[in-house]
Amino acid sequence: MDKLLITDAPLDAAAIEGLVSSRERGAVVTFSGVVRDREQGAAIQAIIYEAYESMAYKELAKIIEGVESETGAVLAIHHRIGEVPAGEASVVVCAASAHRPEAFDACRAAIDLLKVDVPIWKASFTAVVKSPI
Amino acid sequence: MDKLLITDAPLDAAAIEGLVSSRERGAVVTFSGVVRDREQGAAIQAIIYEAYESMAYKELAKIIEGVESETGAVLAIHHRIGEVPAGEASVVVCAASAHRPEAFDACRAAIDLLKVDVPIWKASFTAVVKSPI
Amino acid sequence: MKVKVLFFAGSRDWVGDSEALVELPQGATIDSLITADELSALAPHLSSLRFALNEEFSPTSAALSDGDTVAVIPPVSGG
Amino acid sequence: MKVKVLFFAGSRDWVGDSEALVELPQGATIDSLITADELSALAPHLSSLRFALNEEFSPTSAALSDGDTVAVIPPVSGG
Repeated sequence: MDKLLITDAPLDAAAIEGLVSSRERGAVVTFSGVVRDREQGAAIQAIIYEAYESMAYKELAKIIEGVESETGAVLAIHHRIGEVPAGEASVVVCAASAHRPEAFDACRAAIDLLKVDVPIWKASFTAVVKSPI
Repeated sequence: MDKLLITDAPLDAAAIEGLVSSRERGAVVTFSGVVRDREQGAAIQAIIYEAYESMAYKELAKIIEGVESETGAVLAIHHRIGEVPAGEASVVVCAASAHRPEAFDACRAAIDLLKVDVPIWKASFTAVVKSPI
Repeated sequence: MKVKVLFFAGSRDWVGDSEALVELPQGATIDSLITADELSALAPHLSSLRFALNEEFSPTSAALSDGDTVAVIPPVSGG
Repeated sequence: MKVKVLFFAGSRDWVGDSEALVELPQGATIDSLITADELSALAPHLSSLRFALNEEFSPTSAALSDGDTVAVIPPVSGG
């Protein structure tokens, strides 16, 4: 599994942590963005994410490279696209370092940059629909 | 499983995240402290942690209560004691919130406070020993 | 020269298509591309849009070449 | 009155025991407890030690009562 992945499959935070943690990097900080069951005040069942995938890979690679060289931490970023049901993770960012300040800083910087510069969008929502019976 | 636990069993970060994340709290930040294979320059196989357990529970409960009321995030803290092999987690701190700044702040504040005020110690190390053959 | 334009998210809805092939004079920039008929539906939204030239964010003053790909990038909302 | 003293981590090694029962005069404080024979091995390390009275961190000026538990807390290293 690659440190950088855009996939329509469910994300496995433990597996992503395994890509960056090691016996030398004892501080591991993981951010998971989980789809909430409300958006803009309305109940939803899922968010459908779309990506400009080739460019999103390039932007994510720049974030990883920049943040790793700034902090010394090692990063993995996986983003799910397509339909992501409420309660499941749309993104997992994991940073590992020998000491915890660098791991926290790297994880936070990476997700902050992702939210600004990576061409991925919440394309639409699927609403909660009551079944007829 | 309780949000606050001191245990001699291996820690399961995914299960601990499950204690605090929810469909309303979409930002989940997890810190795992993994035992490194070197301490003070020497190769080690494991760290043996000891706790003043009754007081450690009280101090951890104060940290959770204080940080939750300051940030609005929900926290879980599990600390392993006894022998923790290199490569395994000695502590997992998980914070969940509707938005990510509060989750990052809560997770970081909790581990910072834990390292100052919770009566748990690295009691000793077990060294790497070469087998005779 | 011909430039391929990709529309994502809201911009695809406004334009009603996910891509367009636009004929431009030599020396055209992204600024001139924006005035093409095929992109006229973007006009009310220009202040919120960014553009990528061959998969890199680019200022609208960037000069275009035949075969370039320009993507219209509405405010992103990943994460 | 009698006070129970618990020794953890390094303090247990210095004292050579994990706990002690110390007889003290009425009105004794943690400061007076520290001068008891049973705790004399801690003297070189006092500047780095904290004390807990009945499982709460406590200033050394705290007055003790019969049946109290005082814990000697070397610098913690959990996490």
